[in-house]
Amino acid sequence: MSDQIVKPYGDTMNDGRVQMSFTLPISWSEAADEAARQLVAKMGFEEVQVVEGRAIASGFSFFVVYASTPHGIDAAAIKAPSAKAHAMSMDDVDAFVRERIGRKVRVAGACIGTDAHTVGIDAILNMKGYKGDYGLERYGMFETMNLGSQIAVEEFVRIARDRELDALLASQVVTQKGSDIKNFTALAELLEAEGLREKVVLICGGPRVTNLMASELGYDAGFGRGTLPSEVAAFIATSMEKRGLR
Amino acid sequence: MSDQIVKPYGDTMNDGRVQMSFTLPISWSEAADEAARQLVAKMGFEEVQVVEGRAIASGFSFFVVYASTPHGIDAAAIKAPSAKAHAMSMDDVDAFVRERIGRKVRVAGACIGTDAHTVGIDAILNMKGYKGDYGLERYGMFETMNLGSQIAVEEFVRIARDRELDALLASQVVTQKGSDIKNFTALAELLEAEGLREKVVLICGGPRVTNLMASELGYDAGFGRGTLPSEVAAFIATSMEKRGLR
Amino acid sequence: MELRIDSAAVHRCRAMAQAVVAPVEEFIAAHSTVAVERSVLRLLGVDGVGPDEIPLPNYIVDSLPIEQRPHGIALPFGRALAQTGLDPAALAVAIGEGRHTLAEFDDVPSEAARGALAPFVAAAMHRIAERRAERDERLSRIPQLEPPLLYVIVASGNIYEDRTAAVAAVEAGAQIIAVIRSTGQSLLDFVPYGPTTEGFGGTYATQANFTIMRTALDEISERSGRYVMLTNYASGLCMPEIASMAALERLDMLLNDSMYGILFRDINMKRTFIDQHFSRMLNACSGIIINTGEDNYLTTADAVEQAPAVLASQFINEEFAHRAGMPDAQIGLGDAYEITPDLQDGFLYQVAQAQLTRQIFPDAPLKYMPPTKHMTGDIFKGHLIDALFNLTSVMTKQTIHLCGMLTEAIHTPFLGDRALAIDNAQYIMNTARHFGDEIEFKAGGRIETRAADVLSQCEALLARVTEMGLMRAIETGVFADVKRPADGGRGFDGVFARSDTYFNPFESALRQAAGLEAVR
Amino acid sequence: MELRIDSAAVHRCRAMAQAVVAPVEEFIAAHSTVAVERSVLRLLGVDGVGPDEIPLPNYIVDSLPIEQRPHGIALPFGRALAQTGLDPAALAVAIGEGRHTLAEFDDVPSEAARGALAPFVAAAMHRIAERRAERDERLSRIPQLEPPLLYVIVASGNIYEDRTAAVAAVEAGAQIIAVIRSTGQSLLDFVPYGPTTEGFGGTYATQANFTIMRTALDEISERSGRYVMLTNYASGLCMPEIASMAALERLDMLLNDSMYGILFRDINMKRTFIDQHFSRMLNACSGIIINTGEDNYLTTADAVEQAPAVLASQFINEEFAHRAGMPDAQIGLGDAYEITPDLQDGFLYQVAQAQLTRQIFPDAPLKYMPPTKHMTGDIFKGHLIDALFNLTSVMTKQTIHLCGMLTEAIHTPFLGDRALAIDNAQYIMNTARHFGDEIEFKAGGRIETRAADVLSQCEALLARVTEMGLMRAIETGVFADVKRPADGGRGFDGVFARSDTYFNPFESALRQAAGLEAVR
Ligand code: B12
Ligand code: B12
Ligand SMILES: Cc1ncc(COP(=O)(O)O)c(C=O)c1O
Ligand SMILES: Cc1ncc(COP(=O)(O)O)c(C=O)c1O
Repeated sequence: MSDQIVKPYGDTMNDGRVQMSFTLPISWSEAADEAARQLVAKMGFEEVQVVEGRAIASGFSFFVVYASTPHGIDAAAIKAPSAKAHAMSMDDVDAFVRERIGRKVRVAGACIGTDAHTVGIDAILNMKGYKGDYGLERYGMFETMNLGSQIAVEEFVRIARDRELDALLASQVVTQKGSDIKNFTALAELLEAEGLREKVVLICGGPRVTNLMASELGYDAGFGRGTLPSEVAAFIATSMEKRGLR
Repeated sequence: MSDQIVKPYGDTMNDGRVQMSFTLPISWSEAADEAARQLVAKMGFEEVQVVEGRAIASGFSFFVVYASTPHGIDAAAIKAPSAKAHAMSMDDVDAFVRERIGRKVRVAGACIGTDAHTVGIDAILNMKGYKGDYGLERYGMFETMNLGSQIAVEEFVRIARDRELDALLASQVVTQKGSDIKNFTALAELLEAEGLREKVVLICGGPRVTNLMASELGYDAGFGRGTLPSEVAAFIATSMEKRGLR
Repeated sequence: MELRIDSAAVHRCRAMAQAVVAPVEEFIAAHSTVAVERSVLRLLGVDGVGPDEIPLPNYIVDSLPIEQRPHGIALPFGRALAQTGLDPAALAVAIGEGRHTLAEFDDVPSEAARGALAPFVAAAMHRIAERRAERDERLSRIPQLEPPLLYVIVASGNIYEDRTAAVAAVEAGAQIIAVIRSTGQSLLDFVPYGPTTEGFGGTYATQANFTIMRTALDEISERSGRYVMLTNYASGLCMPEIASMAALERLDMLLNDSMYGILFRDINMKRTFIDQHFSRMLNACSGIIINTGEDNYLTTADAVEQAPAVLASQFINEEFAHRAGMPDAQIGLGDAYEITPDLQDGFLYQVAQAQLTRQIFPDAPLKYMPPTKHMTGDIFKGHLIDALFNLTSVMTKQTIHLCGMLTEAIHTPFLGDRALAIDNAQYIMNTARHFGDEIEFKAGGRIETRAADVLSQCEALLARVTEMGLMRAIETGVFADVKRPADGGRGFDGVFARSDTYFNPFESALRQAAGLEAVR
Repeated sequence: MELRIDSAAVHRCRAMAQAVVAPVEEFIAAHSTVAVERSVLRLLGVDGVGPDEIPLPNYIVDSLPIEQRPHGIALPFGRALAQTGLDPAALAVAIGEGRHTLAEFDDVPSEAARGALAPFVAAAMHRIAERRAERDERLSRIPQLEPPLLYVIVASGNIYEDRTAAVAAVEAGAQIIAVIRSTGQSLLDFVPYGPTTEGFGGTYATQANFTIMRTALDEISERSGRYVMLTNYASGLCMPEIASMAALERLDMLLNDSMYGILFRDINMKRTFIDQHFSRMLNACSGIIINTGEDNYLTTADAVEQAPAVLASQFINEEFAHRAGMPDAQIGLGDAYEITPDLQDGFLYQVAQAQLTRQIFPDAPLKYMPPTKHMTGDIFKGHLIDALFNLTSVMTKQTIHLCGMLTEAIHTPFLGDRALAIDNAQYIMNTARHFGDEIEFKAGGRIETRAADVLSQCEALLARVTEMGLMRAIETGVFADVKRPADGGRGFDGVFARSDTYFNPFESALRQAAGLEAVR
């Protein structure tokens, strides 16, 4: 094993210890504990310890297991650059836009599809901002629209065309049955089909979003949990400059 | 998949959902989350969601993951009979011994090896008992010795011979570095070597003990967490009767 | 454990809530909505779907020419009953199949219509009373455990998986089961029909689904020797219809708020006020406990700042409920444990708020909602926040206790999550059972001061609302920073002014049952 | 948040503890042990190992003919110093290598021996004072955060993995690090030597390991801007030796109990009493806070029943400590959160006990141990029990707070477990920081009644002990139901009566430093 490969760490390098819990649809008995042990062994774990097993309802048992995985990962080789690379304050961003773009940037954000979780996108857009970091509405060089919740992608694209948006911010919080991926993909494809994709900075966000996933979906950036407005603003500004969107 | 095969149950039959947590010896970044995701995928899980990832120290990150396992287990086929099968009260056991054995049963218990965790074996032996269930010392038809802690297996076997014990109760609570298995095995082998194995009921116990493991180690029974004294007494009495140890 | 609170201020707040609600009630008395009318049909016995799967109550109300709406659906339907001799269910099917139209019977005298309706109205009222009596009988035979009553949600989208989950939760110790509705049902202007297995983040509220769950819960109630309550949502565009279905299916609780739909679902305010009133009269009569939605102020905005708005809304909800004939014992006012876990002494603030609510509404079965907004993927931390919520609840003697899930930020609850959540509540509430009885608050300390601040800010807020009037206050964004125009939002087209001959037989029956004065 | 307690009863308990300890102190003054003598050598500068890896202090003390032991090791060693002109370290090596024996120097006059010892005694006392001053300087420059001080253990068996774990824990917020010792070290009648990487359930306490950890913690203290304390165990057969090593390596705390070894390790009681006394004089002088072991009563027997024994032991430990010249600020009396989680109102009992201890020993840096016995493989439940322990600690203002691990029933802590444990404590102690300041106990309620019961039962227990004498009481099983004969148990052969010419230069120096009267 190369020394770049890392394994889970319990109390000793490379011990591979992992904690697990799950429910099985079987009644509890000592045999159920053994079933849990064999199941985890089948998953490829070693030194499996079923440390808790008990009935939580008739026909259902709950287990807590500790076990060692033989697998490791070359963490250093993983490429997943963050969209948050550029740390800039609100004033820095405004100055940057003023100098390098030379005009106000037009941004709109929305919860797309049937998603009504606006708190996250509001945190990015509203004056008040998030954790002491002002939202985009407060930026002197941004013209910010908050379209709110349950915005169909068609509607969002129409607004992008009508208002000549520079940046689109799409939020998805509900992820059940892959609805987030579906909606994000639909937005990117429709923009492409309408010939608008090259003209805008396309950004997605939400608690389960990663920048890597965003780029796989054809977005310029993706922002996950704990995002601050200034991180998004900095990305928009630098990316417009880089792509010559003036 | 046969319908005997069960998989972990999140909120729908066969969804295979499992919760995991572990530490990786790497600094946190979005790439670390991705490393965790890929690692869990390498373990063979599907629909991997890294729901929490954060630095817990320089060079260490902690993750919480939900994922689906494709593996299932035929729980009904698992044979792991419990040693607790015979439910008898103290009075039942005493009556049983009086009638079927016809004399007092000689029992000794000990924490073997360097283990000093006597609370568990005391719970089985002491008058007072455990969770309202009296200990073996209180049984009219048992002659009970509590040898205490850190008893070498040689010592235990010597006492078994000298006192003509009918049943040996060995306890192991510390399991680090497999010390429990080592000590249990040594006891079973020494009894065999001394020609005593056939003459005694050999029982082990401790929080990580299972009856299955006990039988693999050549014990008559193994008792795990939550054992009550009467369960052990019932096993000793019925097993002596079955084996004709009179 | 009592806070010294300014009871004169509480008194003033109640008086202001009365002043706020009185003009709205006048407005309500002069109007009705399509949902109220559909609910009348449902109570008469109309159910099922007609052409294009349109529920018959919708089909029939929509078939009424718009200029006839102001008189209400009861008289036209009663005319048809009188003339055809059919019972309401059969008549509805006949209309759905095009075999009759309401217009055919325009000439039948009102008196005949009223006469034809009377036995069905009486039957419905009798049925409601029966179901209520049935609940009382069960509750006295297999009573629930002491509050806080553990309440969990099921939300798989499939009523049969929900049933499995509900039974498992009851075995683990749950005393109340809520079936979360599918996303967006609150915006449907009809109630779906039949058992459903495909919902999104929840399961459709249908009468068939109510029956399936009620049956399963009755069965497990008997097995476990404790009555298990069933909860659903009389919120959104079908408040009164769901309230009538719930009455007939013996649900025990309904989410039902006088302003939630307006603020958080952009439903027209007039529609909401009218609908909540009729639905609450029904709930009052059915013995159903309502759960109000003040927790939503705390999840959408800062919980420390929104505390006065929560209290103000509780006063308003209380007043609306009283005016619908609802006794305090059925008014489950909402609150939630939503202050950020990072705030120093946040726990003290939560205790202050919970105890304040407890003392101001001593007879209300308070509904205490768990931490949600600040829950993260760190399930271990989340379990702790839930533990302090559980502690606060038992200390301050909350009544209806929604168990927090350690996976709140991740997915709708797994079966195992629910078991851990119930374990958490049971452990904390047992080990600290009488803690609240054994302590007192330091006079003028942080906890009392916080409670006093919340109360006085609430008073100021209510004063502003009294001055402007409730509708205007909502228009200007006084609540939750949300502005809603009086004639905007969804469902406004279903609101209409009553004519002089408007007739709703259940209105009078319900008012009478509740001991309220007759309208006009 | 004050309990109304019977201060006269507290007064009587203290008086009884004095009466119990006084005769034991007389016994101590007339005896010494091999461990005390080895400790004298260590303080003089003897270290390292001789033949068969036997530590030189052991080798030299054991080389003294048994009939000479009553005079102590100092004079014979001093004679050799005087005659050889070597320093203690070099002399010890020479003896170890067989180049000298103590017997060679029998004729050297005592005065010369005393003279030769004096500068090394002074140097040792100076060194101890210096290390203490160094701690004071660091603490004033980079002070710790407010108590409860978060304390975690490291226990990998390998001092280098322990170091990694310790640094990680400090980064997460730990203020005190304890290196748990390898199983069975307490029963070794010598202190292992050098850095060690193979321990069992813990890491050997050696001077080299102390240095490695102290260096790492000093470094991270500077980086994090808070002084981090280091803890080990002066328990077992080498109490005084570990206390001297700890003084020299600037440890900040030591587990050290006047009865723990007797009851829970079957170490001879006389040996223990003598050893604890000398080790405590050293600790007093080094500014080291001791941690007593009352928590062990609660893990081995029922926690509700053992509460009075815990309190009695605290009084006795306090009295022993005072007689070793230890100020209250260094007496870290032990207690633990060990009541079964299934007991209704168990939390109230825990609060009662913790607050009672806090009030009776207002200046002691109380050491509060986490739940262990009732922790199970259900880590989720375990995390909650730890949370209520954390809450009790911050409410009752405990000082030294051992963080409970959610994996207590499973393995010695993983790095991630420690992070979760610290998170737990930080969350609870921040969100409920001033909760204890804001509440009062109801007079005569469950909490006060429990506290009063514990105190009165403790008084009864101490009365029994006073009557019998401490040694007899232990023989008859008054404490923890464990019976130990006065002349049984391990290490009894290392106890001896002092002759009239017994000399221990550190005893006088330490007594003087502590302002105690000279012996005899
Ligand atoms: C508040 C809340 C609600 C409120 C929403 C109010 C509102 N106006 O937003 C109400 C009560 C209305 C609600 C309703 C529902 N909810 Co909800 N809700 C939550 C809750 C508790 C908090 C979400 C939140 O506000 N987080 C705080 C914000 C600040 O965090 P955030 O969204 O992650 O945003 C940050 C980043 O992600 C990022 N970000 C987010 N978007 C974007 C976009 C861009 C462009 C960028 C750059 C960054 C960015 O920046 C933000 C700041 O850092 C979560 C549980 C939880 N703790 O997460 C459940 C949760 C999200 N809800 C859930 C569900 C199922 C529902 C319902 C379907 C339930 C139902 N059947 O009624 C409905 C659906 C409504 C709908 N149509 O979407 C589930 C989703 C499950 C899943 N994974 O799919 C959750 C996880 C709860 C649960 N365990 O069941 N909910
Ligand atoms: C109390 C305790 C101690 C006490 C023991 C006092 C005593 N006289 O027993 C003291 C403080 C002395 C102690 C010391 C140590 N302990 Co310890 N201790 C515990 C603790 C907290 C509780 C154990 C207990 O009493 N459980 C209650 C009893 C009733 O349960 P039980 O033992 O499972 O017994 C039941 C069944 O298993 C069964 N059973 C048990 N034995 C037998 C035998 C038979 C024949 C039968 C039929 C049934 C049976 O019946 C019982 C009743 O149902 C556990 C953590 C935990 N919560 O489990 C750690 C724990 C066991 N200790 C541990 C360690 C590492 C140590 C030390 C090495 C620490 C150190 N470096 O000093 C020392 C080692 C001492 C030694 N030489 O063994 C680890 C073990 C890790 C591992 N898996 O190997 C644990 C898990 C803590 C931890 N997380 O680090 N410990
Ligand atoms: C009063 C009330 N109704 C309904 C709901 C559920 O949301 P929906 O509007 O999607 O039915 C809530 C949720 O918080 C609520 O508080
Ligand atoms: C005072 C004291 N010393 C020592 C120990 C550690 O055990 P050991 O005797 O194995 O060193 C404890 C543990 O609880 C203790 O309380």
